[in-house]
Amino acid sequence: MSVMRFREAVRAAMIEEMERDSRVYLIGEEVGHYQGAYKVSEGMLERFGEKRVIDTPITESGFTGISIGAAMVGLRPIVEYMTWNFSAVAFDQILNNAAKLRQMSGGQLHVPIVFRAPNGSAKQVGSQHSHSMEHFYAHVPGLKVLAPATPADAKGLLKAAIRDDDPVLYMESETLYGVKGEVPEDPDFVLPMGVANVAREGTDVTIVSWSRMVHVSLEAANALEKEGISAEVIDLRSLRPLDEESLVRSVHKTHRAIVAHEGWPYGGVGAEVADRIQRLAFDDLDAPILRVTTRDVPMPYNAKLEQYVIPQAPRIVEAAKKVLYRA
Amino acid sequence: MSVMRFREAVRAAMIEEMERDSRVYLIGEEVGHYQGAYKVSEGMLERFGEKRVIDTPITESGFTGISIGAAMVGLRPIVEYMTWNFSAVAFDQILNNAAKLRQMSGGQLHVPIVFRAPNGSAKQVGSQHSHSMEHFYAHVPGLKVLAPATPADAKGLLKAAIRDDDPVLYMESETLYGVKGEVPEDPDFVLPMGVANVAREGTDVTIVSWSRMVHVSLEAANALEKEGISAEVIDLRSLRPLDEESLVRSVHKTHRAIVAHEGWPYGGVGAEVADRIQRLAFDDLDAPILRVTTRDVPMPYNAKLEQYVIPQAPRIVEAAKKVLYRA
Amino acid sequence: MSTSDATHLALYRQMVLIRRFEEEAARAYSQGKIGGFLHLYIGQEPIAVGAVAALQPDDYVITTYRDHGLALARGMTPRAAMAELFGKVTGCSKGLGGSMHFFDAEHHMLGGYGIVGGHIPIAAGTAFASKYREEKRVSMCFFGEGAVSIGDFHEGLSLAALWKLPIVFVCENNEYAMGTPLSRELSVEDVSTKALGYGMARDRFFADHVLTVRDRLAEAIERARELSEPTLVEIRTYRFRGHSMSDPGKYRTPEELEERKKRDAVLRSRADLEAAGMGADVEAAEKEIEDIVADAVRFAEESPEPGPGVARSDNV
Amino acid sequence: MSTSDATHLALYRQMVLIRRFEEEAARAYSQGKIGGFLHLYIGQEPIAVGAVAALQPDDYVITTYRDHGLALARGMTPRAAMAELFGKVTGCSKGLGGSMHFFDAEHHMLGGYGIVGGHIPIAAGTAFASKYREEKRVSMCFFGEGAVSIGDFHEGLSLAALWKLPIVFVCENNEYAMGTPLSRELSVEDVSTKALGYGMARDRFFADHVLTVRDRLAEAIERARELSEPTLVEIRTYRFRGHSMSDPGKYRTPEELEERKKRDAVLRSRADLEAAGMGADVEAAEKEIEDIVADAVRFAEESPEPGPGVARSDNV
Ligand SMILES: Cc1ncc(C[n+]2csc(CCOP(=O)(O)OP(=O)(O)O)c2C)c(N)n1
Ligand SMILES: Cc1ncc(C[n+]2csc(CCOP(=O)(O)OP(=O)(O)O)c2C)c(N)n1
Ligand SMILES: [Mg+2]
Ligand SMILES: [Mg+2]
Repeated sequence: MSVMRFREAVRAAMIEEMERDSRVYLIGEEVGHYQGAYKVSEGMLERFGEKRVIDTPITESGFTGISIGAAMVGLRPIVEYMTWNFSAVAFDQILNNAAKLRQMSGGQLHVPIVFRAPNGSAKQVGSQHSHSMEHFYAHVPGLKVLAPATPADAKGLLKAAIRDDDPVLYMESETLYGVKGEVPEDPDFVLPMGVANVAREGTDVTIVSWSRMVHVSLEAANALEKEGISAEVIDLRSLRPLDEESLVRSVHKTHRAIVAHEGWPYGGVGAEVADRIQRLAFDDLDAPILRVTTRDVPMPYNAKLEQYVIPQAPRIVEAAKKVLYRA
Repeated sequence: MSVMRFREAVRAAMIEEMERDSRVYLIGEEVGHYQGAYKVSEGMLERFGEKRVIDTPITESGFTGISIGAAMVGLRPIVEYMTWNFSAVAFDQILNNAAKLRQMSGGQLHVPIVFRAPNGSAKQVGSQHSHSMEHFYAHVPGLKVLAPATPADAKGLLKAAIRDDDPVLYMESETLYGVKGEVPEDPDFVLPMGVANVAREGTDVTIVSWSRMVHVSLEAANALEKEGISAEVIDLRSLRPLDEESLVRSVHKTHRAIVAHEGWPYGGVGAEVADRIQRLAFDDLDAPILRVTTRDVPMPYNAKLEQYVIPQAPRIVEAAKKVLYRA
Repeated sequence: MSTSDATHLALYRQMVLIRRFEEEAARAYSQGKIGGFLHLYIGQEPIAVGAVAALQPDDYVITTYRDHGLALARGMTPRAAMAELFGKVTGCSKGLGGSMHFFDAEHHMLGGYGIVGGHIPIAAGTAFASKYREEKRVSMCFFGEGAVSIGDFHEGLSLAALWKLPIVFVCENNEYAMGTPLSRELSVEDVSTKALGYGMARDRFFADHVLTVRDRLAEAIERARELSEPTLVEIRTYRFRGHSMSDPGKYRTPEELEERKKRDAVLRSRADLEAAGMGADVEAAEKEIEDIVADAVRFAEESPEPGPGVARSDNV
Repeated sequence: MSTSDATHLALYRQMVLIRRFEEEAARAYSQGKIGGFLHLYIGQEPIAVGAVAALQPDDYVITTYRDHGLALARGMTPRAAMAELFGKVTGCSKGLGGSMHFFDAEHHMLGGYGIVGGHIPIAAGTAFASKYREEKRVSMCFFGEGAVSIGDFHEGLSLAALWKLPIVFVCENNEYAMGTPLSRELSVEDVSTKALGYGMARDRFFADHVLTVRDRLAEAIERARELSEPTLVEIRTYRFRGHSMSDPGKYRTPEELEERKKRDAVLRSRADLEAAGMGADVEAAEKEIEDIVADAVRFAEESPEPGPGVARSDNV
């Protein structure tokens, strides 16, 4: 075990896998000479050279397509978007090519590729730079979507993603990059996809969350504890595949559930989680499932409004009390 | 009242609004000289000339952006995609510009624009041409999303969309274009957005649906009737805004609900509907809400497999029986 | 028979195979045995056939939804091709892809793609991989002139030029994108001029003869293979059928069509071969093709359909 | 003072306003009074100022996230601009937009946009509207050279050329896209050559003097206004600050930066004006600008923040 920051864990996963397999390379805007817009790839150009750490012009659709093509014939690219927001101009490539090639070729081709980037709100970066893109991508069969909350999960899941033979979308968070945690050093520390983690055990209410919001949910759980409410926090880690069993197990115990996530309320991963719980644990539920989400507006720039729009611990606390009929 | 086909109702709405307001025009691939890839705009070039019925090169992002720009300064474009599938290459324009401009300009600008196209499965057009794109777009605040099932609704809602001062996405269906129905002739026949329609009254189970799937749901309701089960079919018509009240009212009566739609099961409009019902009518529910969706795979080309993947009436019947614990 | 005559005969045979295959496909389509979209390549055969003749077997090729010609030229069996159109599990893509999505990994035919322009960066990516692995392998990407205005064309070419990728971009300019004529598609009808802004080599010629196509493309292929530099090649051509089977084709006159059919490169090769005294060989080849195509149709008809398990994306 | 001297003085004053405004913004940013991204225009002032001098007041202008210069040149009040940076409800976009999303509908400044290239078709759309309405109005669209490789650049220019839209595309080539130098961005560093493939008029020059910018752009503007034809203009320039406030700028040497600062067009105009005997006027203008900027900061600090109701998309 060693203590590292989230950004270092991501970097360590990439470096280890690139050392292990020469088909793996990193491509994206400013990943090389600039050392990464958020310094995730710091030092990697020096270590692996321009052949394997590749700076691109601003051509998200182009370098996404190029990477899909390269993956199709045997390379294993890691594609970094400066942020997930910019993947919107590459949406068609991900939807129509990365996700579909295995099936529409009758299994002749497959696309071992990882797309990764910071996701969700940063700080006051405004309307066009604050998207939670997992809600679009998790909808699509043929894609896997991961969203770790801790450095250890970041490393173990990224290694799993890189070793996977199909496209994996991996969501980081600018506001998580500095978070520290213990991380196993075993070069074969690979976590399975589709397995949630109980971030905190509890008995009264289940809070389902992922990525940065796990920490906010834990903050809410602490606050709830002071009021005598024991909250269980489930860190999904993997959004697609989704660990239904962990959800059912937890709700079976608590009888109440909340989904807390960044991103707009309509549809998306949060609605899916709510739907699965009501469908698979209907008889266990003592209250409707509530969701605490980014409010239904484009992200405002003003700092206070931004905080108002993004889910905060007090909103989770309030929702928890509501499902416990203590509001 | 006159009887017309769905495609004619769409055309009539466009023609009437273009007659009424010279700022309204139609733009897209093959809308003019070719008379529309699906003949929706037949005769319109002759009637309005090249200035207002505009053929474009294959540049979905370009002509979407151009139309947003034109709308921003006062025109009122109707943008036709050959099918909604191709909007994926214009995704960023819709997400980041059409949806956001009103808010991010502090209300100085707004974008009166309609995007319309056939959506969902056609017949054996395969993996890249069979998307149900409403599931992506309904997620986004700043967009309205309509999906009518009948010629009358097609006309009344499209007129509403064209008269609206903000972006409206309007979903047609290739397999609906030939459907006939009575359509009011009043040039001011405009339907409100956000109001669902009870397509069939019933007491035992609510089937929520939209667009083409309303007809499949009605087929299922007929089959259920033969087995002594009275199904209510709610035709949402408007996906965003979503008519929660109609859902609650129906479930209050039936205590059981199914959502039947094209598009993949993970997230999307169906999950949102399920989430709203469980949240707003929790105490009314006697069974979990079930969803009948396109199966979780890219669309296969083979005809039988395609039918297997797309929701059919028997699957709805089966789900209805399940929520009635009669399976 | 001289080597070059034998080669020409072989290429003629390929062109006839494509034409007859597609004529039978069109017939099956009108009988309802094939569904969805069916975009025929008839009229454009010298391009795929000439191109493949200039390529090495392990070079990568990739194209649009109008993909039967390239697949067959590249060596896909007519059986696998026809069965795919019929949606059978014996089809090249197990009946999941259909006409627009032919794939033949064994022959490095990396697919037919339905989104205009989307496969252009993908093709560049295959060239990127060859360069990464230091192979002397060339990629060739085919697309219509309708694709030239779309973003992915530009991004694919921009990156290929910047990174000097070993690829040949072949624009099959058949003068129409569906019903839209060149004049309403592009401000400059000479597609090859787009290369100027990328500092990319370019070429431009008519597909009047399969040997012309082969020889001119050979230059671009050599540039890719030896110098690792991309080329944009515009080949002027014409499609004799509608955009797809459902296209009534009202945007062009019968006269125009007849005029262009006179330049049919298949007839041209036939005439050349006959003039070279190979009339009997030509007829033998044609006869053989008839049998092959008939066999393909029979095979497709008799093949089983894929079962539900095949549709699962993790199970193909 | 001659008319032309008076004009030059006015343009100098605009450039100084932008520079001093941004210097104060940078200071406020480091004090934590401004959040998010802040992309400064310092070094590029002659472009926005020269451009606006050549335009009519009701022509449309539109630009990227690096938008303070254009907004101020166009007539946005420094108060509204600074208040926006401070996230105040008195800001041009009510504090919802921030630095990257300045809008001033009254002055036909149609925004600052955060997605590279995305605003290029939008700008073409404003020109489309002018043509549709048969107005003699011109649109001018600004973007960095980093935008030239992206799809929307290509689609916007393709359609503007095909439909002969009254627009001037101004590429502010400051040699870097974030940390990426020209040589790793484009295979042909002369951006204006991209016009060739669209058959579009083009121009290319250095922004060494605000009057050069004005006069050269005037030609393109006239082409748009009188002939309804687009032009691609590449203006070479340099930014004196980092890409945004968080950019350490390690990708260029201090020597390079110092060298380029010697060509600062603001200093150049100042020297010209002094040489023309207007030293006193220059100083008076500078003094006035100090007061205006200080007032803007004070106004921004004292203004109220937007309340939750303002964030609702249907309520702005
Ligand atoms: C992005 C996108 N937009 C629209 C379409 C619909 N479409 C399919 S083929 C076609 C015309 C293409 O013309 P061209 O590129 O010249 O190729 P050709 O069919 O002539 O071979 C169009 C508009 C599509 N498949 N993809
Ligand atoms: C589609 C997209 N990709 C990436 C980014 C991140 N980004 C913002 S500005 C920038 C560099 C732009 O450089 P250039 O166009 O030269 O403009 P400059 O900043 O030099 O004015 C990048 C990569 C973005 N905003 N949009
Ligand atoms: Mg064509
Ligand atoms: Mg730049």
